[in-house]
Amino acid sequence: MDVAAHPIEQHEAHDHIHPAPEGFIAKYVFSIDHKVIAIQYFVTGLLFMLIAGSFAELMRIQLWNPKGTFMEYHTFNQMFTMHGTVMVWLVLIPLVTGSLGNLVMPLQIGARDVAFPWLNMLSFWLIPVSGLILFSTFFVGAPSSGWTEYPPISLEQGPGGPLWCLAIIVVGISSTLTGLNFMVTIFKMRAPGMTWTRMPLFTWATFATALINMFATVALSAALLALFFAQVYNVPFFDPARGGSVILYQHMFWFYSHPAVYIFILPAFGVISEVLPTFARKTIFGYKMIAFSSLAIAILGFAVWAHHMFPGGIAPWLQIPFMIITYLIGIPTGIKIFSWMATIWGGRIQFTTPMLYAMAFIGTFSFGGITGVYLACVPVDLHEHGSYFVVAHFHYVVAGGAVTAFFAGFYYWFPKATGRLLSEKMGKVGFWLFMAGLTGTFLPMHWLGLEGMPRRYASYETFAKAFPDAVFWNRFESVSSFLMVAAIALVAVNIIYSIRSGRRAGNNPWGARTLEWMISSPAPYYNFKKIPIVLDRPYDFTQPLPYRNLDEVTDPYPVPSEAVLPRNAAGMGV
Amino acid sequence: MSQVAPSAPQIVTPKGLGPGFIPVTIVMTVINIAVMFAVLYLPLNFLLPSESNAASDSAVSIDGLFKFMTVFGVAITVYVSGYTAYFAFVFRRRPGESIYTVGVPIHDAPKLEFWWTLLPTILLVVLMGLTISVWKQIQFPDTAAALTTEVVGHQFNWEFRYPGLNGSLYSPTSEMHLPYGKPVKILVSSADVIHQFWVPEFRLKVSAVPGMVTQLNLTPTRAGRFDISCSEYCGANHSIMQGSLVVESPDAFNKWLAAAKVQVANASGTISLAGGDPGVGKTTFSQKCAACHNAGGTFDQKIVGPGLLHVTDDPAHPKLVDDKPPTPEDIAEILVKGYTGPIGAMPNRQANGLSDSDIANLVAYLVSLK
Amino acid sequence: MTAELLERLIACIGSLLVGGTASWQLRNELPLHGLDAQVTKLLLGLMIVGCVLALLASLNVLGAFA
Amino acid sequence: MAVRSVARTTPYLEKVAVEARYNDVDPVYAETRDIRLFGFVLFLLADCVLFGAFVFAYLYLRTAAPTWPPVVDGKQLPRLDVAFGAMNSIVLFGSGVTMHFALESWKHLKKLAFNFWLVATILLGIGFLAGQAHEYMSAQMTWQGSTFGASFFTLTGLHGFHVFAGVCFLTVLGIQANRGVYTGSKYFGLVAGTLYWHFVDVIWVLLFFLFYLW
Repeated sequence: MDVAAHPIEQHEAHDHIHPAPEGFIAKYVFSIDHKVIAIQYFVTGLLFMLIAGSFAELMRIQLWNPKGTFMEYHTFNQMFTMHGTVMVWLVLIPLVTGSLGNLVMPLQIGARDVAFPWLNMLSFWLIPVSGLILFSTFFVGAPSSGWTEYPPISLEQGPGGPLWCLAIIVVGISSTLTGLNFMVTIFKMRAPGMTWTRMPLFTWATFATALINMFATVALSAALLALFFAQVYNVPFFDPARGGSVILYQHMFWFYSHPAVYIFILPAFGVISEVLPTFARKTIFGYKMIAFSSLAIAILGFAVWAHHMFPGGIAPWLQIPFMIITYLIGIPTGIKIFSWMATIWGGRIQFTTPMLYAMAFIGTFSFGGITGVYLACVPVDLHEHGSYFVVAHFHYVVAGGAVTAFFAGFYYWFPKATGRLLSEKMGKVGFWLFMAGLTGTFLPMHWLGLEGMPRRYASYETFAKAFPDAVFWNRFESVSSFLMVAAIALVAVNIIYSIRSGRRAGNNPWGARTLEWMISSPAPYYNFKKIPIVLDRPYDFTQPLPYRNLDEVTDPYPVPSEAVLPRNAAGMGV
Repeated sequence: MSQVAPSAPQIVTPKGLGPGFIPVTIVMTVINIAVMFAVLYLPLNFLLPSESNAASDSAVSIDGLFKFMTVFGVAITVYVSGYTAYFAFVFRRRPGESIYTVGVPIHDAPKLEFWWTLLPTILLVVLMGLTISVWKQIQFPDTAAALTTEVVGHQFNWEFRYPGLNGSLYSPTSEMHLPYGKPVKILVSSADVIHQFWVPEFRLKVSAVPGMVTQLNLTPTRAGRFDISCSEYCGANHSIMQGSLVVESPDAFNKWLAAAKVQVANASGTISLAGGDPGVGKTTFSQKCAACHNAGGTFDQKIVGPGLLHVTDDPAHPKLVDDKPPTPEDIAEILVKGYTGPIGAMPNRQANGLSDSDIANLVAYLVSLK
Repeated sequence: MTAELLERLIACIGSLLVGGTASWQLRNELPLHGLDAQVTKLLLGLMIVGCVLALLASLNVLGAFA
Repeated sequence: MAVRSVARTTPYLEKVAVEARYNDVDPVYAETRDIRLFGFVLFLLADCVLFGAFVFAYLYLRTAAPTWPPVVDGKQLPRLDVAFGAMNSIVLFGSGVTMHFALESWKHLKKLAFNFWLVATILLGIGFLAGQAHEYMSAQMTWQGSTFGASFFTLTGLHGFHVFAGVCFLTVLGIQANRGVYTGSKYFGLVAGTLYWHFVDVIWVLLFFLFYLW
């Protein structure tokens, strides 16, 4: 390709750069800049995480004593309902897709913003609105029937129920719009030369996520609209006495909510695929397999929903196809995990905080994935469904998978968002605290569930009589869960400390090779003065950078700045 | 970036698969084989209740599937995390190494990728085969059921019905009885919301769905007493919705059934409210109800539940919270069944520990309040 | 003339008219390319199907329940 | 708020821009239009899922019911009035045809014809809504009474809401067009309006078949 003669360079590209907005409100509140919106998502998500996390801690205090006397059963039920709701819709979706996706994806494809910046702002502002609606339910009696809100139990909870529906429909609109926005951005706004197979893997993952966001989330809105009508107007969709079916809701709900877990986990896969090559100083192994397996997971994810309903309500013959498709998801997931292992094989690994999180992810996530195969297996699921085994499984996938990967991405891209590095020391202490907390809290839940402890129990006296060990393990979990609180508190401290006195990052502190590191940190308002030209995939560390037309003079072989390299041999400790 | 870049990065090529790869692999394989033997031959009662002394025929085959998955699941976990940790250690950046050092640029290894796609696929296909055979045995058993029983979920207790018993056999301490050695069919339904009937020792559960009848087919294999829990969230007192199941010899079961028939024939079914003593009721109220209800307050003077001074004569609330007229019988019904609704939840008589005479006394006391 | 007959008559004549015009529009649209034209072709085609359904319904071929 | 330009950033947009320059069209507009068009089509696809979910619910309830229309209080509900439904459908389909003519007129710079066809579309749209109102009033079932009523009123209500939104959308487009917002080469708003209106028609094809003919 004759680069010098590329048509792009014949034009003055800066003629379309708009000046950055002036004034606090336009700059930081109603900003249409994807980088500012990403930070807004992050702050809101972290705030909601503190709230939902404190619900979880209240639950763990309740379960200290098998009699469960710390709070009323009804309050406990509200706690787990709100914990689930807030964590899924107001923490994970804003943090993983909203924050990381918004910050990184446009930079990685060499775009100046997302396709519809104004819509992007709207998507963000719907999140706090939804949060307000959701928390207002505490004044009228918060919903108490679990984050799944199965009718008929969810029909009898007063005004909290419809408000809950409204709040989640608002989040649904927000994430549909985000999905649409990202989809158009990735389809239409990639830098010249960036073909599909030259796209960075995080962008691939964001693309697969956008697909789910767009199509599954609308189905959720429909399900909740139907539930809203049933709650407020007594419409008989879910009333067996008038020909309705309570199972119908579960079909409609899980058609979204199974893909929903892929909304958190696919971007997580993307983060891992970025972090591992950078710190292993080695090209990603099996680029195409990783990229296409994201798509495969997204598409298969639409056809597995009924595995949440095995123990009752669906025809027995229907269990088998859903089981088989669920098993099949194990194959692309396995390919990803093996490819990541092959990526770090033969590298020169630097144990920075993001790398620690990324490597821990391989272990915790594959463990969570394997317990998922147990739950997909119909006969075994007949034992495990609705037990603490399920709780353990999805917390391993969500906390051990999505949140762990989010932290990897957070430590990795924080310098790009703020221009400062986070403290590695606090980061590593936080990492070990988080991992200890994660294991201590969720690992014992596996055997508690297998022994017969059902989930959503405010007290477990009968179970504790049959299995006296249960008291010990529940207390062990309660103590461990506070380690995770400490880890997240440490993240907050780290942010405050580093924003004020963290080390300056420079353009490319990690020596990474994707486009976002080719511009200054924090990224300028217009991202790229000149739109870069992409000649190849970014990941081969033995080749010079495959970019032309960059704004800044860049070392053809990017290297980490000495300052971020760990001093001691292994660097895994502090 | 003050350093001048050398013309190309320095590539470090590992020797073979890495130093110590084979010993590490051997260690992990030994661990896996040990785990395999432990899973297959040691009693797993700490993990699966009464694994070594199975309580139902399905439990044996479901445990078999569980063990199959555990053997391979543990192996995959050990290899994945083990190799990740090993690679991390062996291929770590050495202190003082040039920052231009990079790893070997291997993009693909088609043979390796082929195998790591094929092997999990084969494993999953085998698992599918095993699963389907077990599933078939559970869902469509060969032998016809010798006994059909019914279970009905209520907020918050289980009701058990047996053939030949007119109506239900249903009392606060009621138990489910099953004979061992005979195939039974349990038909499960619900009177209000979704519940889930779970006996962990049987390894089986099924949802009690309003408007539907679901079923469980199994053969209990040994005598014993087991807990039945509700494992689908069903309301405020979900966590105390327990029942117990007694599996006994067919003879003992028949004896129990005959006695139960007599008991049902004799039971009147309703609580006699005549003879309730308001004075005794007041004492009972202060012990069991006063924590949540204010006997001297109007409806809106709540503690947790509404005040009960004008329970029968409040013009603002001419009906009870369940929309029924405030007759003594309907007050008694709330005491028996409890209440869940927009204004909160009240436990039922089992949870509150109310006997028939307690209820009669309480109703007499509440009706006397003006 | 009952109201139903009138309705059927309007539906019958209308569906022929609308279906015919839509088919003519679709034919004019066929050589065009671009995303909007492709989507328009699909939607016009489905609308013609709708006209056929309405025609059959008006003639009591479809939706004729005892 | 202005959408920040994404001029000449992608292989796609580059092609669009080159074609635009060749055809003497503003390249920045051509790119913006390309992006908005793609986004709008995706929006319509997502909207399909909304209807799809409720159609799924309808099919689920219908196949689960022992008889259809279902029995309420011992009486089987009557069928909907097919003749009226067919007539009302033709009103809506006719509005699709007139909307297409409106866009074609605009493309050929015939402003008077455009206004005529657009007003015809809006009137036909209102006519359809009036027909729906009549259908609702004369319906012998209620939203609460049966699953037939629940699905019918929810789905057609949702569709009616879309028609209503479309009528508002087209009215705004008409005002904008007459105020000179659109020109002979820049009229994406009208294209979007036409696509949306066709989409609403096509959704009705499905609903008409499901509720009246099947």
